[in-house]
Amino acid sequence: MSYVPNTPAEQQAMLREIGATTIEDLLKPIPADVRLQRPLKLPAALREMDVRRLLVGMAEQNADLDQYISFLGAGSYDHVQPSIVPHLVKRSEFYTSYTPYQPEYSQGMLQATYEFQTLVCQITGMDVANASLYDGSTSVVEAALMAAGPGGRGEVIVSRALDPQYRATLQTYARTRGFTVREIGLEGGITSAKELRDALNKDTKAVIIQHPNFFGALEDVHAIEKIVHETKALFVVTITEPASLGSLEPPGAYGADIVAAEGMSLGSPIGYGGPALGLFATRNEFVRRMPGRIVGKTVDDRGQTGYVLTLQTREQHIRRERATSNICTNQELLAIFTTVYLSALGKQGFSELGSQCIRKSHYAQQAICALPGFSLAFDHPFFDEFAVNCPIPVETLNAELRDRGVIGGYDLSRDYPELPNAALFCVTEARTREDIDTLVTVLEEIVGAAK
Amino acid sequence: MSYVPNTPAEQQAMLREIGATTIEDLLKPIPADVRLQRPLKLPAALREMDVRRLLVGMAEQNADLDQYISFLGAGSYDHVQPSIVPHLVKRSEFYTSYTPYQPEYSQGMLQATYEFQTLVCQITGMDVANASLYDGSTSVVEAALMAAGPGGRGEVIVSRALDPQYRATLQTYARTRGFTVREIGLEGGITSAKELRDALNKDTKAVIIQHPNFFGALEDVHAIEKIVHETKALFVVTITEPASLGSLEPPGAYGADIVAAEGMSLGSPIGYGGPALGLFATRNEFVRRMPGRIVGKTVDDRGQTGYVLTLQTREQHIRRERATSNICTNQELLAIFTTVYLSALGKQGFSELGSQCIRKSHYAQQAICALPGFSLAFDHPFFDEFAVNCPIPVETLNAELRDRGVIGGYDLSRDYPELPNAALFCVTEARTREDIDTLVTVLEEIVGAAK
Amino acid sequence: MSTESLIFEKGAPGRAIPLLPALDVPEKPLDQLIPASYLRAEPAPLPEVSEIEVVRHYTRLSQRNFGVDMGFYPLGSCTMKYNPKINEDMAALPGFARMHPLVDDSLAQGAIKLLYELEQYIAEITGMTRVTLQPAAGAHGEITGLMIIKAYHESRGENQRNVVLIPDGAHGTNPASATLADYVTVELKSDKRGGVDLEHLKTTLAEHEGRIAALMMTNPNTLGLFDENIVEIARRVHEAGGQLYYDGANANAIMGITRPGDMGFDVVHLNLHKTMSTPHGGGGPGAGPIGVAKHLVPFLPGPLPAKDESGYFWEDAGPQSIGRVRAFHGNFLVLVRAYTYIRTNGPDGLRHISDSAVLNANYIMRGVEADYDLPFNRECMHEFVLSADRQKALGVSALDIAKRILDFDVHPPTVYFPLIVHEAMMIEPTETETRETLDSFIALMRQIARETRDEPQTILEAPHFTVVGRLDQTLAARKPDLRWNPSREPATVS
Amino acid sequence: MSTESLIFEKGAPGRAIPLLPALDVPEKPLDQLIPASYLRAEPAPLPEVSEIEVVRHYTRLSQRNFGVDMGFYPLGSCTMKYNPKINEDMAALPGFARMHPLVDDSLAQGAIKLLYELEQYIAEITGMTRVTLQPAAGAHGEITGLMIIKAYHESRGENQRNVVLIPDGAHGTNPASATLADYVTVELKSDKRGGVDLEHLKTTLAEHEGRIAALMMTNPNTLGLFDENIVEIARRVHEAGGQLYYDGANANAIMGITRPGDMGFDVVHLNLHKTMSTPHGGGGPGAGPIGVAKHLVPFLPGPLPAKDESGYFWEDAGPQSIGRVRAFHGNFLVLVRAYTYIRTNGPDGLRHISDSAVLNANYIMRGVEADYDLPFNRECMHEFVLSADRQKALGVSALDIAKRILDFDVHPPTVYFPLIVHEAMMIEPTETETRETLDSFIALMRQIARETRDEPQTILEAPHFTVVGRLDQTLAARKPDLRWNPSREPATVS
Ligand SMILES: Cc1ncc(COP(=O)(O)O)c(C=O)c1O
Ligand SMILES: Cc1ncc(COP(=O)(O)O)c(C=O)c1O
Repeated sequence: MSYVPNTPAEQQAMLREIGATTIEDLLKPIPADVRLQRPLKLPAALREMDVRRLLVGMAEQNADLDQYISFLGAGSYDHVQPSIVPHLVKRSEFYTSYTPYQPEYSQGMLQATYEFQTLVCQITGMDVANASLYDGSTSVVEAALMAAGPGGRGEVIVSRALDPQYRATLQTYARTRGFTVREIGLEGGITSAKELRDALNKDTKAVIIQHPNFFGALEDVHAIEKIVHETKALFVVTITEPASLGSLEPPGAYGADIVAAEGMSLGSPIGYGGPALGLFATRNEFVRRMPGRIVGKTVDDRGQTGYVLTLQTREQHIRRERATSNICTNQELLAIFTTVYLSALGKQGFSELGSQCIRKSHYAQQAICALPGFSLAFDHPFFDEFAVNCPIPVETLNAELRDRGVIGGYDLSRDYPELPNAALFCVTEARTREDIDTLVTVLEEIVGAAK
Repeated sequence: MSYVPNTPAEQQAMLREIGATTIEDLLKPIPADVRLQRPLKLPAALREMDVRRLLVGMAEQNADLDQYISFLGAGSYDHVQPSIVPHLVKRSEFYTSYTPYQPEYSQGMLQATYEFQTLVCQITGMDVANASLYDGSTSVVEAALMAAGPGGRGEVIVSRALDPQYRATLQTYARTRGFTVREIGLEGGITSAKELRDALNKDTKAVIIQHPNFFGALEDVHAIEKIVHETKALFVVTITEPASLGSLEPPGAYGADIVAAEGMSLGSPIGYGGPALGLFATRNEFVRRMPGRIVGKTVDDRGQTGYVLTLQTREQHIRRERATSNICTNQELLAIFTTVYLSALGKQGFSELGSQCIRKSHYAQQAICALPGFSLAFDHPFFDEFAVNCPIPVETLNAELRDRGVIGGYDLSRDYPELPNAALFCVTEARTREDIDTLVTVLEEIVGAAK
Repeated sequence: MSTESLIFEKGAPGRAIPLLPALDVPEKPLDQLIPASYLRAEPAPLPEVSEIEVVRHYTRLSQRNFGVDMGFYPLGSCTMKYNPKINEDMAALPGFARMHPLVDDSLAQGAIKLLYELEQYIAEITGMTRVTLQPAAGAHGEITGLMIIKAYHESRGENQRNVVLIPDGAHGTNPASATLADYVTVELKSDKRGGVDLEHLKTTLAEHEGRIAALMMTNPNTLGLFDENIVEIARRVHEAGGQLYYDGANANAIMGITRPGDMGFDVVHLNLHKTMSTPHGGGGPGAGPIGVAKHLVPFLPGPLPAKDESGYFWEDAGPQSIGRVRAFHGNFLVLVRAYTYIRTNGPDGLRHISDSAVLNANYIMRGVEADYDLPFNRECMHEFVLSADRQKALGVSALDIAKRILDFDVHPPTVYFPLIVHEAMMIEPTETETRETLDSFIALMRQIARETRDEPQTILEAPHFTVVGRLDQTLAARKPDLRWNPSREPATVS
Repeated sequence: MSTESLIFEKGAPGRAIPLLPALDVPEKPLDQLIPASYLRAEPAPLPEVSEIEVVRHYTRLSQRNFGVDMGFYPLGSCTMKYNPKINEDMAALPGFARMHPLVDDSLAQGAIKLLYELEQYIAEITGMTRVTLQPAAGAHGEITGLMIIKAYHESRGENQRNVVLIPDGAHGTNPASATLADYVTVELKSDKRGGVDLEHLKTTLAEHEGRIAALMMTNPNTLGLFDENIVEIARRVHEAGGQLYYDGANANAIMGITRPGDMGFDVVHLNLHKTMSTPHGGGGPGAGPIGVAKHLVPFLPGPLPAKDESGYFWEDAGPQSIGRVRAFHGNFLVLVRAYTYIRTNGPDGLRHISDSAVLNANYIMRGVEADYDLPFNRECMHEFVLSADRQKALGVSALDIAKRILDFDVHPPTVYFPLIVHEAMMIEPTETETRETLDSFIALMRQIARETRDEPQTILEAPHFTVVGRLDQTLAARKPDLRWNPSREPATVS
């Protein structure tokens, strides 16, 4: 089907009006030798109901988190989405609008974004935040670039407990941009303070750690901060599980210079990992070096409060090759998801979010580790994820779980050969006690049968 | 959970402000002996996610029409709902508003209703329509009441091929109101013209037929009209399958005085039969006798076009015991579903709707009746439903179909003992050829196995 | 905001949105399938528009409408509370929204269970024995209840009972329903406290001795006042052989506090679109289930949801049933919302709702009483009625005040109802409003009272900021223009 | 419409919406589970609001925003076409929206198949060999493409290539991306026909001999003009050892008509949020997949969707891959929308889209050319650029004209871009607009031209009917107020 309203007859009339006979007349500037001389080789058009049937069929071939009981986290977290969130965000005034370059027509989006920036500051304890970046991994990249400065050289230190996909992404950019990424190792599941101290040098532009880290473990952030700030390097804190901010000390309180985080689990659909939501917050002194769009409050010619895109001279459409970043389209609508979500959860709800995750994950951890053959891989405080050494290979275990409608923990051996049998279980408030008990029963069954 | 925003502390402060101490102080007028001295015996409150789980679980215990291949019609029809329809109708400006008694705040709803009235006229060929009644069956009741007039006595003739539930509803009201309902029999699946002629008498206030009738068969509407209008009785045409108006001659063209129809299949969800949408249209001369709300066009004090509720002196809130009907709340939002649906389908689409139903149902009928043991119950033109005599009891047949994911035709023996083995199959544009072929294959299988 | 033309004035010949699935059976000529004489000569003259036109048109129309989601809506007697979004989501689940009403009970276990339980919840909330969920709205409940009462009297050979007593403050549906049930309406006067005048009740009962079929009333009544004499009223009507019908439009005041059944009512309807917050949808759909006392159970319409060891099923009504009052099972998706709402709130939540609704109403009443007449100055329940008599004397009517309120993103109260109060303004804040909203409404009402004295013209010319100004109702009724007509207004599409 | 305060200024201490499920495991003290030193001292200072407050606030904010669903949005370079609702529905299916990105491939067969096929469709539409769907937007595609180009040159030992040529009309992301890739940008001049100046290209290539890494360009370019010399340009750049990057922001002009691959480009991005109508969401999310020619395939980021006899799976990238450019699989739900759109339109539909987009742009161009300067007067493609130079001479700037347009429920064109046109106004109607809309826009532009002459003040004071007037941008940048702060503005809640 077609969304072109004008009929062939109308198009003919329009052509006539402008002195043309066919649309081909308008395409004259295109040289014949680059014209496509055949139709595109694509499946024929489908009508709405037929396309719906097709897509519904494809969707049914995927495991959705309402049908499977999932304990996967590892960078993507299943939290409850309150009903009002999509009802409000999916109002077409929001999602069919463009970047708010005409503020008089965009006060809704602009004000909501100003609120978003504030909310990000409120949960992270930072001074200032931008209007979003692509995702957590590219937020980390932007943090490194900001730390490296316009020259873009030098070295960035990352913890081996930073999400492997984030490390990979950073490597990709570093290689092109020309800075070095040095990885420091772990000690008992958290970043080695000793290695960090040894690695720091005068070229170190930033130290990037994740908290809670990829294993769910809580880093010794105060100690790290002290070490980092003995140098001129910036202390970058990455968060992939922002629900942790409901309970954990915020990075602003322990001296982070930049928070580069993934925010999609705060109200947006999990959507096979995307669209995601890069959060980026920093201290006031860095505001003019921040990447990405920023909304500011101002007044109009009638004296009313209003909101505009501001500090645009940092951005590519003004500063071009000297911009702080090349980002243009960001993840605005997801920022609105998060804005409505955090507002709705509010002070009590966000705090409860954190504590429910802690309580449920610890309930699960204790039950799992009470099973013969299962034990914590690291004896370290964690938020809602924990690595467990399993008596059989995680791949085998997970295949068995799958057959029973359960999606098991992430197989850490995929990224950490040093952890050949460890599964990373994640338990949020979205899992019920019954879900957890089912997991434990089923694990017992599987391992029993394997003997 | 609770939707009361004010906290206990705030409520205390408010009480103080008005000189009360507790809410009990405000409840003093209620005599102690009628006070409920215990909490209500209801299940304890659930939080949103928990109530969601509960309801999702209950919903999954029902057969939904996307999971089963259904050939049920018999008064409720499964048509395609275009995606834009719910997107537009579910805008909260529409569904969280009340009856538009303050027109300045309700122009959206009022204008859409004016469009609805027009669209109902356009598809039925009638002069004027109201803003909706409860459902098709109560529309028929209102038609009878309107025909009977304020006195409310006399006789109403109905065809035995009028939906049995409609006949039952009419009987209920007639008994209370004090008019007689006389049923006339069938000849080859349609209303007997002879019986009709014999039944008509000076007390006959209305003749009510359904077209297509309950068996899907097309009535000889011109002949009936002539017979009816030889008397003073009003000719009431009932339509339960409004998609038929895409292809069939409209009642306005064959002399109907009132059209009393069910409109929910025009864009509203099928929803286990409700909320439904009573359509009511008539001729200009009856406008001041019409039941229900009506929107009219007018001008405002600035000379602009605007819309208001009008002819309210017919209605209960003005005329009280002398109102034309007791209806107040109607089915407004469903009228908007239909408005958007008919506008979107438009001239071509609505015509295509009718012809697709005809072609698919006839394709199915021919394939089914080609199976040994199956034959048309009546040899009469039909729209998208047809009665088939089956070689085994319909109940047995349907139970077998169910096990194979198919919902079979309606068992006519439930209402028509004279049709002990007839199933009423309905095939709309929402069934694919593959669906139909599956039905035929499965029918063959079942009947083969039964031998 | 600019005006919006009619959908019929949009589009152009030949425009269409191919929304149906592609035809996948042979495209035989229609007249080979159905004789041409049955077919339309021409397609129905519907709009010819593109998708973007439809989307913009109805989006813009929505923006010309005000709902609870936009702001305060203290429309008395209508209980315009917040409509929870979760209820909308539950009603949209395919397992509810995509069910055919005639499927075998084995394929509808979740739905019948829901209705079975909802019936029980409503019975408990109202204090009645059993409930029918068929009625589509309050007025439909009323006529259903009266039909039951009539069948009951007839079953006792008391066919002569033809009088229904209705207080003078009653809603119009009450007398209209009585007429529809072929009853004669007799009006009961209100006394000075705003309740049923007991003396008048007595004399009326005496006057119509042997012919009393029923009394219909709300309690709290339409003044928002609880009639303390309810037990005596009930006793007297029962003694006179009448039945008591409870119009539940005001049930938001009483959940968990008192029950119509305990007050002595024999039939009760609830407007679920009010009390249980299934949204009002711009005028509907609602649901008006009725509960009845034990002696009336045999007369209920059927079928009713039932349960045995093998599961849930629809049970046909018995021989005394009045029969169906509509096709199928009631406004099912509305009932799903009500069920969700009751489960979400639970017993304490429902009680808290009523408590809070009462508090909010009293709070506003006390905030505005200095500036407006309060004909019945005592504790109100969930709503109260002011009179603008004082303002009227200065040339400003209740209608004018309503129009002025429109200037402030607030929906006006119900005006000119109940009929027994001059220049009535009926204010029902509901429990879902914040204290800030109540305070700003009080401030607004006071401001308008001031304006009445200081600058009445501002009020008389209101509203100033709405998409249209005051509309000519007389013209609309005198020259009814009830549909668009191509001949009168050609769709001028270039 | 009145103003709307911030969410932080609403609510009251203690208000909360208990949205999470009830806790069903033992409620142990947190510090028994995690040492207190890791925990927050205080809850995050988030709003304390009720559900109705949140709903009303964001509903009202939405009403203070303009989108394609409200009206015409001819914002050049942005392709603000109608966003089909079916695409939104498909992206909301639980089988897509509720998928974890790390599930085993066996549990993601539908998703991987969709991405596998979408990759093929994009390859076919652009004329490239393979595609990565990872980039989140156009600019992300650009940097990804440049990283690939860089890796390619390095694989051939040509590390010295560090110059990227960019036409002077290019979008800001192009040079910004080049910098990010550690390249030096050299600007190419446009010639009188609005295309790349061939002479300048030649001299620039010569000047930077051996150091040319790439040329980035759009075609049609940002003037909406198709550069007829594209084959020669490509040949010359290739001869100089450079690669050609196609910025696909303007691909709505060319689907089924011509393909970047056939023009000689080596890397191409598409902005799916433009061409494929996945909505722009007020600024994002988008998707910027890139396609590459055969020789660049080994450098693509991975993993890529693949297929064998046992089904679909994610295939790791080879040793030459640049590596990931983000976590997970791209903006998946955006890709679902694009897939739906392509399947809905089919090959003929996509071609018809581009044809119609070109027609609509030319139609407006011819309608307004008498009143405004048209710096390049020849057939345009899907958009064109006017200059308000003539109006500027009378004291009315392109910005003023944009502000005046706001008074008519129409979104203004892009202004002041491209930089090479004075007082530029870039108009892109898209294919989804009716002739009536185009005609009324032409009439509006003419009216404004008239007003410029007759009543410039009306324009200079515009907008008149928006919720806010012109905003003080200078103040915003000079004294940045980028977040609400309790100390500065206490939430005055009574
Ligand atoms: C007091 C009263 N009774 C009855 C009704 C009628 O209810 P419904 O509109 O649901 O038919 C109303 C509706 O406004 C009412 O306020
Ligand atoms: C010509 C051109 N190139 C590149 C871009 C950047 O694309 P994106 O915003 O998707 O990053 C744009 C966006 O407006 C554009 O118009």
